[in-house]
Amino acid sequence: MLEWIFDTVLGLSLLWLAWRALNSPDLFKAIVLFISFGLLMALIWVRLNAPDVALAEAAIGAGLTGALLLAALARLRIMTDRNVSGASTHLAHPASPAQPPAGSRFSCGMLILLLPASAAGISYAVWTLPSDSSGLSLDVAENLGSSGVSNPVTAVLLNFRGYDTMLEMIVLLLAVLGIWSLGGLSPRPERPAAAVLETLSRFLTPVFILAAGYLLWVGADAPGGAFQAGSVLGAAGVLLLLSGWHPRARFMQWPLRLALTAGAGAFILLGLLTLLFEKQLLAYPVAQAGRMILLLESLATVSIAVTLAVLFLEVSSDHKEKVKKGEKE
Amino acid sequence: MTAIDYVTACLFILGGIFFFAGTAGLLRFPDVYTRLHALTKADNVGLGLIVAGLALQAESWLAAGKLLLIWLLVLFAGACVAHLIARRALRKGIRIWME
Amino acid sequence: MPTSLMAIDWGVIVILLPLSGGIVCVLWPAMSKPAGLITVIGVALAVAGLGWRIMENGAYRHAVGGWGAPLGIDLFADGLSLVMLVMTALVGLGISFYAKRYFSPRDAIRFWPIWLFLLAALNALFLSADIFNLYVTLEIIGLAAVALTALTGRIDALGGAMRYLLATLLGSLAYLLGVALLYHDAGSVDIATLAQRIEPNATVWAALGLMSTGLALKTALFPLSFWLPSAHASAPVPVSALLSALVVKTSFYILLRLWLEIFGAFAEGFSMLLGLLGAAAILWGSLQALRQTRIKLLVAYSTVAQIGYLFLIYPLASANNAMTAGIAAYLAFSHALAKSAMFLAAGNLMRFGGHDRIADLDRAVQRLPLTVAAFALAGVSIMGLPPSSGFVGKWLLLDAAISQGRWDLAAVMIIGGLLAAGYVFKVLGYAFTQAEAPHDAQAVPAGMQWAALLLAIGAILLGFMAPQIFALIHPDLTASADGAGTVWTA
Amino acid sequence: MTNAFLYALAGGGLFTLGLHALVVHAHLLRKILAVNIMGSGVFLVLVALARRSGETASDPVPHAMVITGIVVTVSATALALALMLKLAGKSGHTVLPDKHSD
Repeated sequence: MLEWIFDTVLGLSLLWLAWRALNSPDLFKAIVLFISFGLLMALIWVRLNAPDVALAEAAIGAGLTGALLLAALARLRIMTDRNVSGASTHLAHPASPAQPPAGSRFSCGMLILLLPASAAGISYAVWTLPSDSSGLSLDVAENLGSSGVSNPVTAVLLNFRGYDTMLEMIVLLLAVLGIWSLGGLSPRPERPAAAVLETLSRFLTPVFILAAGYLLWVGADAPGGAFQAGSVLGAAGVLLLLSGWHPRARFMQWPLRLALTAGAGAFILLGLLTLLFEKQLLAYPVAQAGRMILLLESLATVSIAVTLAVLFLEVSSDHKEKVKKGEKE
Repeated sequence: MTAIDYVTACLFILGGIFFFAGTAGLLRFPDVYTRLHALTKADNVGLGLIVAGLALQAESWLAAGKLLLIWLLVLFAGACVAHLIARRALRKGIRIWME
Repeated sequence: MPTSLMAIDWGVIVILLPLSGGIVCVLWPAMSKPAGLITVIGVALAVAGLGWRIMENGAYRHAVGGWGAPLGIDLFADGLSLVMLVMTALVGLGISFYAKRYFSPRDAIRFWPIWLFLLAALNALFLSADIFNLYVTLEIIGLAAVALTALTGRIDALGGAMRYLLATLLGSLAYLLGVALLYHDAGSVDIATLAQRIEPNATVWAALGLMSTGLALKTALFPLSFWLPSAHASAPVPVSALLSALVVKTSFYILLRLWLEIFGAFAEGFSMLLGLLGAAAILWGSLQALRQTRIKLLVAYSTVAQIGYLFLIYPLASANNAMTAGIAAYLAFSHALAKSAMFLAAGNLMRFGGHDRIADLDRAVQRLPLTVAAFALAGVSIMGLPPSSGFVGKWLLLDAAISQGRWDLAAVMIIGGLLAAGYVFKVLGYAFTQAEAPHDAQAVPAGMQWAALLLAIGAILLGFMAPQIFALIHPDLTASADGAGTVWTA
Repeated sequence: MTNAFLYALAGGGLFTLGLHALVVHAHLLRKILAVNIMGSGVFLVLVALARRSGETASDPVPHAMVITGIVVTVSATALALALMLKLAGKSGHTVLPDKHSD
């Protein structure tokens, strides 16, 4: 009974937070509410016995996404201050919530009509599911022994469905390439950071690195792994960037590109090797599986961390110069 | 329930009271500085009590050590962030509430 | 052929090669163009190798990681996948050679890695037999397509890309929710396993609705096509061609695959709805295309209309899987060739005139005969005139509609053809006449003209290849083997 | 019938809330938030339903899928934010431009 009450309260507060995050008039408030929403999600993942997801959600879903959103909002506000005249004063403020453009109003109307129906449909579909399916958990348990790791989630991510993870590394890389194709790297404006922030980042960076290494190592048989470790390391990068550190220009060329592609490249190379020797894409020999997974995960961690930090750097960096350059074209 | 369980329960309840007080302060205090004060001070103690309660239940010294580490990190981060928020608020010219 | 070639697993190469090429482009940006071209040619050869293997040994299956479905992910290719892969390889080749001349060095560095990753994801999608893996490939395709759309950085491109990104994310999420429901209903994400286990119940219906809606949004089926014209018209020309020719086909292919293997057995009423929307798309898209004054918007709206033809398959051929797959793949292939040729030709006309106003084309036919010929040949296929592939595909559809007594759909197809003739001749007409204010013309590299013309010729030649295409597809499907053959020869 | 169903239903609710916000709000930042919340809803359905039979051992496959999904979502969010900033810098608006403005 107590569990039911607890879960109901948690579920309802999740919905309430989502509603507030989506509809509170102040964008800053909305983002902060969204971050709390992410943390509540992490709590719910723990409730659902999914600690790996909880770690990923807290670090990426709430932490890094939140940082990205706040950085973007800050950029919008700076743009607003810069062009005080004209229409752009409301960039960061939803003062003109504005009707959707007339062209899509028809489809908007249709969607709003469909909303209650779809909500009811999804709920009914969820409600009537037979409660006896165990999914693939039995298959996973049966083959866990030959996967090279004992954490089933890592086994699925890096071995049983490692091909998905390979493509996933490409998704991360594409996000960076996509943002670069919008206008390349531009130097971050020099901003004196608070002394405390500097101390904080100086003290925390080794802790972050230690925690990332721990998560990576422990991921083989306990909650953790490349994505969690990478996002913790990425968070360290974000903190360093926030405290005014910026990488030297020579690191921004090929060392950066190497780090970005390390994970995907390792997957592809290993894929080619396994194809050559095992006749099967990403089929690790059982004796070597543990080592190969650790190698893949280490390189993936580097890539994930650097990618996330670069994404933050790009969203938070000054786009003023690029805009000027763009106008000349 | 053993005696240790009772101690843990007491620590949890005490911690809960501190969290409640901190949240009440966040909601009811008049300006950003006093709110920060309530939040950091009360929550740090609350978390400390909860961590102490959990540490009593921990299976090994290592687990208890990790719990303690979490508390220290939260203390550190909380203090820094509270400072940063207060600094920013001062820069923005938010007045300190005086009765 | 030597046995050493037989031993190579071409299906995996088709995916790994463009991925490696993309990585090389990221690591050595200066090498982007040659690396990209070599990769695209290599992919075309690998697809040929895979095709040869499929024709020798039948359908291709590769258990990634050696686990096999349902625990692992399977790569799977039958005739339908093969036709799609060949389509991707050929159109990709044509567009790559066009892009080689089109982009400035600065843009080329940005274009090639993203295009190679997009190519890898297209191949991976057509080779996938796993609905969650399909979601990941869809996301790669979506992000890559959006990034390519925004490449110019102009306001209209940025707006189009933003709208496209939100639409494609919404579509993916609806699809993923459907995947979640199917997984929990049947305990697998492998299409073949699902096909055995799925029984129609409320959950399956909800999954069907969500997945179809999400995929229809990504395919830009009317009225979910609101995002397409702005994105396809504002992107750089080779990208527009890629989006219209290949990217919208991916979500259509998934829907078709799900329909053939899983949902088709029980969702007849729903296929009626898809058919009606397809008919509406033909009429609305064609009318909009006719109204446009800018050439790329015209071609983009033509895509909306031509997508409608693809969806007419659902109500017409739901009885016969082989015929459905055959006609759908054939129409998609035909449209991919014709529409890429049309966009590339439109790009040449725009570069030559320095503008995109149809009314000011100013005797393009004399100055760019190859390009105008490409546009005209592509137009022949889009209109559905013999002997083009567009004619064969639409004739098969028309035949099915008439034999099933669906005069309403037959009428829509004929009206759609007439409207298509209207908008194609609108462009051609202005290309023959002198503009009121004659202007200087800029040179268009011959490579760009030939790329467009060769694709257009491909669209015509495909008309003569129909028996081969249908022979490729139907032996692998369960339905009666003679269905497609008789219909096609009729 | 277990309380995991509650979370699956909440997931469905989040999906609908997000869809609603995606349609009615014009500001791009809100649309991006809405997509994120819809994603969380889908992930919740995916994981919660795996626990509906109430067994202690949970199915790791949906967990892995959700981790994949979270990473995809953050990539898409970053690209969307960069596009939004670029668009705002050029056009001075943070809403989608009218479709047919040239």
